[in-house]
Amino acid sequence: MSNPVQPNEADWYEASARERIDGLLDPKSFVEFLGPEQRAVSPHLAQFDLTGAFDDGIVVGRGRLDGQEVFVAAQEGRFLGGAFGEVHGAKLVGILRAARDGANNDGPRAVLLLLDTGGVRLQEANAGELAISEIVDAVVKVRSAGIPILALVGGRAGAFGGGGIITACCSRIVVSEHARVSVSGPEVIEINKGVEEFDSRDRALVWRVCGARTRYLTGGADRYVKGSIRDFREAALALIRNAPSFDLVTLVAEQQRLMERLQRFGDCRDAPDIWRKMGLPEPERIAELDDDAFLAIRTKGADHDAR
Amino acid sequence: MLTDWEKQRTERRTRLEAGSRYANGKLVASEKTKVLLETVIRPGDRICLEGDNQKQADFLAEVLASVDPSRIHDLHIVQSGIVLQAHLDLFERGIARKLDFSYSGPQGAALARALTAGKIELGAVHTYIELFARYFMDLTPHVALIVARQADRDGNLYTGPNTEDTPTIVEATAFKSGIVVAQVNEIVDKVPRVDIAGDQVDFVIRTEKPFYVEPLFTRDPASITENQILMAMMAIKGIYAEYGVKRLNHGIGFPTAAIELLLPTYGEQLGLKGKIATHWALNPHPSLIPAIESGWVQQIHSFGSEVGMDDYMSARSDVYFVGDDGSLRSNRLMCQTAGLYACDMFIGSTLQIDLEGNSSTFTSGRIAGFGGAPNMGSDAHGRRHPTPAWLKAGRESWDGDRKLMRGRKLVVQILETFGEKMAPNYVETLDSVAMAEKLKFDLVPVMIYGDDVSHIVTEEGIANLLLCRTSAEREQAIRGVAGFTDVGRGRDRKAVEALRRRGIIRRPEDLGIDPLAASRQLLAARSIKDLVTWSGGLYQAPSKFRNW
Amino acid sequence: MTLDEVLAALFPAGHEVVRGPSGTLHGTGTVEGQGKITVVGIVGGTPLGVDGAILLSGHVLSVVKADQHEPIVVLIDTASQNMARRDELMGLNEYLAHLAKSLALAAANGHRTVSVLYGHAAAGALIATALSAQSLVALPGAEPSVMDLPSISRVTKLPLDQLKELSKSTPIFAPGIEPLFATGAVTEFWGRDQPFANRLAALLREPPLTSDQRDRTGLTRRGRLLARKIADQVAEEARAHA
Amino acid sequence: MEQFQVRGTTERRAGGNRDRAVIGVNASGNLEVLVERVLPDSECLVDVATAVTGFGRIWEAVIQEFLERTSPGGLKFSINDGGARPDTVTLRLLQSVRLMEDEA
Repeated sequence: MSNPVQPNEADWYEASARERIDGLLDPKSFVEFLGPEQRAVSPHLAQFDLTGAFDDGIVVGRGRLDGQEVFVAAQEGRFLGGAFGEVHGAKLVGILRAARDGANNDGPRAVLLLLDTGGVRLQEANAGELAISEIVDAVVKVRSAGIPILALVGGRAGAFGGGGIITACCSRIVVSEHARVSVSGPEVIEINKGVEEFDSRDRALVWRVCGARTRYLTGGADRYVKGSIRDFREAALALIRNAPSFDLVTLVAEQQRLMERLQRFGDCRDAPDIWRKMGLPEPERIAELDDDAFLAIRTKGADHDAR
Repeated sequence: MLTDWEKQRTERRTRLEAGSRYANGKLVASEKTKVLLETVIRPGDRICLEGDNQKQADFLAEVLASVDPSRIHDLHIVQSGIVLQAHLDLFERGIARKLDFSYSGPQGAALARALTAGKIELGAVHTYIELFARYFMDLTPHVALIVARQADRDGNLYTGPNTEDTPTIVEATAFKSGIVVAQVNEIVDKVPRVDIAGDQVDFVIRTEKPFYVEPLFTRDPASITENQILMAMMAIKGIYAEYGVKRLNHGIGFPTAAIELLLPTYGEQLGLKGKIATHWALNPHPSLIPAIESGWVQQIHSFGSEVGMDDYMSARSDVYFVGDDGSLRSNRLMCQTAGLYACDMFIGSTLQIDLEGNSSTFTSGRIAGFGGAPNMGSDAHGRRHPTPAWLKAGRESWDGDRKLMRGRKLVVQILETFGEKMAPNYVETLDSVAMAEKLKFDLVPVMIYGDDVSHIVTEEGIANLLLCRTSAEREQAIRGVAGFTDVGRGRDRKAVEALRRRGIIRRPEDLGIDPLAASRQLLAARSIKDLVTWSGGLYQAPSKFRNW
Repeated sequence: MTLDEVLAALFPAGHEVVRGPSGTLHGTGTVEGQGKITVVGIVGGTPLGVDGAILLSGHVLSVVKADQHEPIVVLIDTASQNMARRDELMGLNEYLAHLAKSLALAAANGHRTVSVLYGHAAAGALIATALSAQSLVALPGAEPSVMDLPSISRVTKLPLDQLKELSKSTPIFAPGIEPLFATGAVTEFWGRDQPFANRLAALLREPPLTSDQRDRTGLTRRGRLLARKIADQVAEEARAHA
Repeated sequence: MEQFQVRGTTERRAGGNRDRAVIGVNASGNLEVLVERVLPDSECLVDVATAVTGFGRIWEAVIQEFLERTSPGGLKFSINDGGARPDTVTLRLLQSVRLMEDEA
């Protein structure tokens, strides 16, 4: 049997934020803004006896995607869970504002957000929360200016808390199997509401509730890719060509889409309940399929222009 | 005066008759379990409450821990694993007093506390084979409380893949007038295969919940570090290849998991397929799946099973020992014997190694027990069949008359220089020495004695202890691979360089390995999901390991 | 303050507000110089879940659709987002994002948006409601938070007492109105003695900001010293590399 | 948290012509290393910030051995450490030197 796991195919989940950017963009096209040598380190961590990161856990800059100018921001999910702090958040705010300001001149063709975050960094919770709100505002303005923003999610921290909200504000969302996109983390729900409500150690359940397959099949993600960096690149290329505009028509359609979801599936407790109602074959098996078999499932969920 | 030669048989009949009041044939309703146990067990009995390395007679343990201590007390527990809270409750509640066991794992700290508090009178901590041996000598159980997947109405038991200790326990109990009580998940008309014959089983109880099995041998490839990969590369090139090790046992640590995952990649590059690691005494490690699928492995016999591996093993009966029913048959005693006499190498981790090469997993406040490692990791002096690996190891250590040279087992300790929280793994004196003093043990617990150890592998290099001729050389060889620990920094640099010139210490560069080439990209699987993919979906990973 | 007190104080000239399901409300209120404006809200300490969020965004979008450009006031006394497996299964992140986007669209289409916080609001619910309007007014009793101190203590492994001590010297993590005011989240705080109706009328008379100035406010109030500078630096480098 | 510096004198300029490189992530049991070619060829410097206190002597030994082994003249190494073990520290330092040798 030949090796089914390609040893030299760079894997999104394994890669660092910098490796993801390198593999996503055209070779050697990336230029970093406020790079690690400028040492924009969080001043708030020392009082918690924590060392910082020279980029505060997020890499921002510009580069080319198949020759097209793009802005990119990548969170490092292994540094403090990729959480939003003051500097970390402001770097993302800054690049989004620059994208909007450049919309009419030689601004980027698109913005790529490589989210990998547990949400707000609690050591600087207020600054992180506010940054998330500022990012939501800036995302909307970039989209209003006609520049698509793609969320790419497939790292170990997922996109939780404000990260989940930012994800759903983007024009298009790409996920791979390991992705989780949610607001409250399973552990938080378990601590607050008890293990009967959500057993966070039942990892299969966690992914059925928050995971990529559930999001994709119900329309919470637009593209499901296999896990290599190249797969993400190809999806990003395809999606920036036909991103929805940000206007009343889109939001009314999203309102309709989200209402219908609640009407159809609002009484479901687990993902297979939803998949059964969707008429998908063998709903109990969907979480177990390999990626190729999963991608062969034809559904309407992800196929929409309402985001 | 007439001698009564049947006291035990009479006693057995009396107890059986008393117990049968609560049974319908051999079947006992689960709510009658407590009264049954209070009837067939007597104060002072030796009890084996089946607690294996993996599967647990958890229901019977809970019930036994809830019996009336005024009726049942002073029990002597003789079982391999002290793993469940209920096992310790027996002593806390005064139901049991004496303990002879082998492995404690997760209860190591609680066990140490109970010993210090005087709740337990400890016989000894054994290796598996050693305890099993004593079942047939001086620790024969009066009552065995065992566990299986299925039973029929005649008491025939099907254990499923986790056969483990059951045949050994039942052999010792049933043929010495003891009483055997089994908890099972299901009663069926006909069991798929008979692991334990019905005439050796007295009572059967169906439980509400399936018995507990811990996935002990699943190592998530995502947690393997670059340095563990470096150590694995050194071991493959510097030991497996050099000695041509074909028959072996692996411990359960991450460095050995890294070796398993490097066979189809790095091992392939070195052209070693078919030349090393073909026959195994090994639990069904999921991390060996890529090597099996790549055709490296000819045969594996297992001590126990592993959660999620059932379908995979059924579909790979050329490799595993599988019954006619299609499921794995494991057996701890047989596999331990295979490891002791038929393996040319044991390689595994430990928690501490001293300057003589003695190792221990007893660190302060934890009595972890031994399990099988001391047997796997010892040179069996009863061995008489030669293999090239065994002979080469023998040659390296032999100083006497070549005509009568005997071979040697390779016993390799693979252990990074520092452990959790920067605790040094290489020490002047094992923690177990102080612990033995404090708890007044007659014997200091040692996992593997230094004179059995042939090699030590750290991220700094390999120390070949076979080639050392004096204790001073051994000490410097160990210091010379102990990195930046106090022990490592205390090395005599000149002596270490001399050992290096003699090939006693070998660094990565001495083996032609670039430390910067030790990349996770070399792993045949980098996640549990990759293992599922390799298995073609046959491996069903336990939920706690999923990230999908 | 109770909801009725808040409504009476904000709209002494009258209001028609009805309670909906899931703690929501919607209707109109009369403000001097503006006439009838739109009022929506989530009240009664109800956690914001998918059901409440979709109702609120529905109200906001129908106001935008009507194209009258009147101001929208969002009344808030909620909790955190609804912590429930079912809400996450439905995709709560999309519902909260959709609400935030709807409020942003309203603002972009000429509706002056003001959120009025008079009770709790935390975490994701705080983002999707209070922080998603152009101005955030805090009334007496407002208790905004990102995360409570015991939870922060659990995650950061710092003892609660030490956190309390630390929060005296920095507004960067502690819950409550004062730290959030200092960091620039809160536009105005109206004390009990203030004429709410007049303040609201005055706020609505001000021309709306076209850009997000909260980081500048945080700098002025010395509660968030770095955010503006960092964002500007990144934007400058982006322009320099264009 | 603890911060300290180790200085060294070197025989030669470190190879390659990259100005700077960054490798690793400050995570539990791991570290990030930022290398900059900012010093005279005869000097090198390692600047450490570590979350774990009390292991200064081991750090010193690890860094001294690294400097002897590689003689990275002209390089300044800045480390944010999340409690990495010495073997990981050595590995990241070696990797960072290798990165500087790549073409710019």
